[in-house]
Amino acid sequence: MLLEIKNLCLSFGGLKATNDVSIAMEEGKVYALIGPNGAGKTTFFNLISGVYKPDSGTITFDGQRLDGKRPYQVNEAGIARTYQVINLFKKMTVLDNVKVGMHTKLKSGFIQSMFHTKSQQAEEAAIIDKAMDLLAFVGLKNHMNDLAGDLSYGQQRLLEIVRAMASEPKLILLDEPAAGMNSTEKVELNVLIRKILARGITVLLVEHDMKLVMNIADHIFVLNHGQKLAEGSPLEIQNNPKVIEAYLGGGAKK
Amino acid sequence: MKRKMLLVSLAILLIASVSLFANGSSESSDTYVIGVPQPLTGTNAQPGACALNAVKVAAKQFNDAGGILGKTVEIISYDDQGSPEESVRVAQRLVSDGVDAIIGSCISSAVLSAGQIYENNQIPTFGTGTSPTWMAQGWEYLFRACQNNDFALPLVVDKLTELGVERVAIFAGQDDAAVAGVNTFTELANQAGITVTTTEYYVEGNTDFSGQVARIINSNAQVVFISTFGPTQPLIARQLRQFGFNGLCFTKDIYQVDALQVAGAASNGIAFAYPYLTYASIDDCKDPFIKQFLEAYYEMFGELPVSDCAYRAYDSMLVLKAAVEAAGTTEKTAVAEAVNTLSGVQTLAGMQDFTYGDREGLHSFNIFVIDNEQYITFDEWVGSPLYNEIVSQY
Amino acid sequence: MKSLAKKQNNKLITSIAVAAILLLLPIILSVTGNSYSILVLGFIIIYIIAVSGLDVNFGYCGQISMGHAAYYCIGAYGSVMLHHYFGIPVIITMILASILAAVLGAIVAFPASKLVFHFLSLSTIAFAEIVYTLVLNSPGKITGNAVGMFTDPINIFGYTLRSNTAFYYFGLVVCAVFLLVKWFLVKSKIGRAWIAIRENEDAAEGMGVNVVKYKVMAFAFSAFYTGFAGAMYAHLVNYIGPDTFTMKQSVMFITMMLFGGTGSILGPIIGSMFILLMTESLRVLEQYQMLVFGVILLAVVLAFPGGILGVVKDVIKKIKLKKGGVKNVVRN
Amino acid sequence: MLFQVIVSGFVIGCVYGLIALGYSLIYKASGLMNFAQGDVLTLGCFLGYTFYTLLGLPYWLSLIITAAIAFFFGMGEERFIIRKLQNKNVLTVYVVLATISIQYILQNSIQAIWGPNMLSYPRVFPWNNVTIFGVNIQTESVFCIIMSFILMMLLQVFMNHTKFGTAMRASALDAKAAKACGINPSFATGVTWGIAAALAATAGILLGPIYGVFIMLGQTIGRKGFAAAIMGGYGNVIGAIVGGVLLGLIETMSAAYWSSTYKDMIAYGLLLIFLYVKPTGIFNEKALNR
Repeated sequence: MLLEIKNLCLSFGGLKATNDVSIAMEEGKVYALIGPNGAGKTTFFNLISGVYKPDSGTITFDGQRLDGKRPYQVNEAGIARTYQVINLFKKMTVLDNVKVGMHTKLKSGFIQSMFHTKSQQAEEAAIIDKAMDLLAFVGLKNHMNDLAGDLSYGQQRLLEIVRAMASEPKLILLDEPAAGMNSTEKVELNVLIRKILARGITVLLVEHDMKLVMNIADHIFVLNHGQKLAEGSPLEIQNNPKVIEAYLGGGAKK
Repeated sequence: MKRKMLLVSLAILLIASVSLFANGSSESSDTYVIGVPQPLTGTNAQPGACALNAVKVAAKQFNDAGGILGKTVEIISYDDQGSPEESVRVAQRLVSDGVDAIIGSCISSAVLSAGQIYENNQIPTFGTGTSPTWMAQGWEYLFRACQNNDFALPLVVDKLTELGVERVAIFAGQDDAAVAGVNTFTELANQAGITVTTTEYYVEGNTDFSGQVARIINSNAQVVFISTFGPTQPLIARQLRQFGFNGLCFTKDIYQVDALQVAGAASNGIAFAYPYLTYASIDDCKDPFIKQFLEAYYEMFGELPVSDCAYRAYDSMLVLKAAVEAAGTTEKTAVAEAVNTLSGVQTLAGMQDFTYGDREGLHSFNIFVIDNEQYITFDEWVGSPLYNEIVSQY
Repeated sequence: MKSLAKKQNNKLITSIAVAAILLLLPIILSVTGNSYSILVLGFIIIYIIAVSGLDVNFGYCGQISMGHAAYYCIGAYGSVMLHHYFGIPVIITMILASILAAVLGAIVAFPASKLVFHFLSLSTIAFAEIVYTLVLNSPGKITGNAVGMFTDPINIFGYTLRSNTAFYYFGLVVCAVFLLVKWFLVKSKIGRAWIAIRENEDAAEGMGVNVVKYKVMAFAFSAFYTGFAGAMYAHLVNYIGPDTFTMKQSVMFITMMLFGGTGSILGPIIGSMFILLMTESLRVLEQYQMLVFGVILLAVVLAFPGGILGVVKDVIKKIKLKKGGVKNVVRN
Repeated sequence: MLFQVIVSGFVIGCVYGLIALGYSLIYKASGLMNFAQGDVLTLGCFLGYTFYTLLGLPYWLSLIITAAIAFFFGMGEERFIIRKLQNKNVLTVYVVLATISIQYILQNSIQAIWGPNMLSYPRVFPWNNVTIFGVNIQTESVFCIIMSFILMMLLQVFMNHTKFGTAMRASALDAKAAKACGINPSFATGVTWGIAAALAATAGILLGPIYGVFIMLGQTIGRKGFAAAIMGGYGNVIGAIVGGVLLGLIETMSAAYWSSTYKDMIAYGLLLIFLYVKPTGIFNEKALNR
């Protein structure tokens, strides 16, 4: 198992935002997390990536306990993420955005950087090639010296993904990557996620676009009211009455 | 368009400053240039501005009478803001301007930081502060034509002993002059067997001293020694009286006439040892020589000097002129040497005598006291109702 | 490729020219007998170092500090006291005092790293007030309290920098080293992490940047620079007193930094130079000096919000555009 | 003695509170910190002196005229400097720099106009002292405390129970939404700045008879007022006064019963601890990044 989450709980005040959720993920697959609005998907993401500390339960990634760790430690452990609202470093160049993504992979410390040592220079030179390679991967190579804030919306979304990939994670968390994209861009995104997978990176995405999810995911988790409602292959989920009911709204039955 | 204009004017300003850089010493044989570094803005603007004005009064008088040794007196003044950092640049600039003598500053930390520069360039300098510290550095070119608090405080302590005072509290600021006053006073009081019950400090800029006053009164002191300067004097006087302290207070140097106006009746019973007084109107002044100065000052500026720094600077000018004339030359080293031979120079503070070898001109002072919101000498005060009321406590 | 070589050539020529001017300046000035201008140059260098440090903290890492006078003070007093009480040679005390400033900076920055703008600025003001009070009322009067302390000139392996000219050359070298180190750092992984924190703290943390660590690092680094500048000041003049290290000084640092432009190498240089030359040339106005200074400052802020550096960059851009030498059309 | 110390603490605390109120209002309206606040206090003190002493107007009239002038000064400051900069979308800190330069200008033009001398303010009330619980208190001090509380109440009512006050709060929260409701947000912001300046000037004219009139009067008070505003919860009306009074009491009490030498250090030290432990202030306002 790459990621194993057991009995995860978190409450804000009296509200149980995440209630006893357990999931397990294997390497090399695309996972999706779905659920109606307010089901606690983003909270769940924030729990995995260390933004929130769980009240109880465990998160084990690659044999390492991650619950209670800070976001940067989660990133160091090999989980990278993107954000629902674009969170780029707007006044940095596209290239530098990617370089920040590589932060944890750079070995030079304060002293080496301060004195601009040979090893530090070599390392810096090396990451430029890697960053260009990544940018070429999403077709942003021509924009590498532009400011991130000057890119179009779709390009900014792509840059977010590339920035996350730069840390060479084993697992990448994509928070609504298709939000605000048109249908052409969505098709491209579909291809891109496949390509990410092909690089050996496991993908977990939160997405509202069911078409995209059913198309791309190998395995789906469904959250509702902070609890895991169901999981299974896209086909199983599509035919799960509980899921259908949750999406149609609990009021229908009464 | 506006931006462009501003940019151009900024550029002009820079060029102007560069041209300033190019100007070297403008030594000319028919002028005698006096540099006046004083705090002209901020907390100590009042004494600084008064000192500068007084120098201008003196310069006008000298020039009207044919100048110093026939040379026209010229004044260059800069704002040292009372800051040790600014004063270094001001001093170096005055040196580059080629001044023949310096009158200032009245802030002792400014004198401390600039003193070495004047010393290295052998410029006769008259400090206008009353702190003992800067004279203790042994600078050969630095003189003083006003009070050294260390010389006046023994008088205060003697008076306290005479009155039979046993317990004194101290209220003090945290500038160099104030702290020096505290140290000297404490030492003298200990020698005289007077107990210092408490020493309370305040931070520059504060206006509420109720905490300090409460401690002073709780310490059961009979007399309060106030070691402050400027706008704090009336504040502490008022707050002491407000809290019910009715005893005698001594200030380290003059309790100025503006403080008297602000504090009003709370000033009664405040005493100090000093060579002269400041006045709210010319008519109050009985000393003919000071009266003459006040009239000249009033004529030039339409107001009277509120701060006694005006007197200090004016006296420094008188001594400087006497020294140049005694030396018979404006050559700096000769002037400095001549200062040490001066005696019997008539100044606002009385006769100044530099032959003691300590580069100080004043060695005797009077004790003044305030009663009925008027200054009188301590001797005149003896026997008055307030005197009897206060002294009977001791 | 040819144009690139030419460009580099031009850069080389420019830097040689600048270096030559900077080296010859005191000689030119001393011909006119003007030791004052050399002193002012010395002060400019001190301020460039101090403000560059502050700029790392604010311009790069986004942490405001309104109490940098505290580190200036620690550098100055630290160096003087170490020399005075332990007889350590001055150049070493300067480094030790700056390290002390950096350590104290880190101690302040650690709990403060969670505070935002106004709250951070208040905590830095509070720290500066505490340092000031301590220097003014040190136990046992070890700082000389209100009387201040006299200082010795800098001594490098037996050679004493007595004149302002000697100090200027020393300062020039130190300043070059400090600016170079700053340049290396901000172009490295460290600098990128700082900018990332400034731009978006959450995202930076998500990218694996230990935000607290890097914030503390920026604060300490910045305190080191300002501390060293303080030590240089202490040994340039021969007396230091507590009155130099008040809020006024902190505000002056900020004014210089913002006037020049933040987040750059050149900004602090321009800012320190402009402000210092301006105040010095306004000195002739006596008591109206600071009033006029305020008016000019306000006019500049209104006309060029973003600092002088922004204007210089705009002008350069325009010239380049006119020449048609720029391939990329600048986005509006 | 204790009672007298407490009253003094209240007086200076109320002044801190009035300044803090100004800081809080400006923060709410424009998200800024105004360096010139303390110097507006000095300006108010000098203006009040001019009207009351030099022109011989009644005290209450001088107070109103001074507050009115300061109000327009504050509005002008916002209209012609602050908003111009904010419209250009500059970094907040550059707007703060503008207020720093206003501070230089104010402080030095006050000196240029009124001169560097300390001026005395005649007594306002015919009786010198009021006796409460057997303790003598200067009448003007009592007046200062009462006025501060009246002003705070008025402001609280104005902000929460009048249409215009609601408009001001709305435009501070969301300028676009306020506009949609027919409120002119820039006018409301201007009025906020005006009120802040008027409060500071009122504090100045209240202080004149107690402390005298001098150029540096507002410097330290301005800085302490900022500290008080943050202590109370930056942006909170009641918090500002509570923070101010608390700071005033801490100061006087620590001077009276601990150490006057380290009085400011104790006050700032407590402030630091307070900031680190409870950065939201006494009346919770958001201060942390997360």
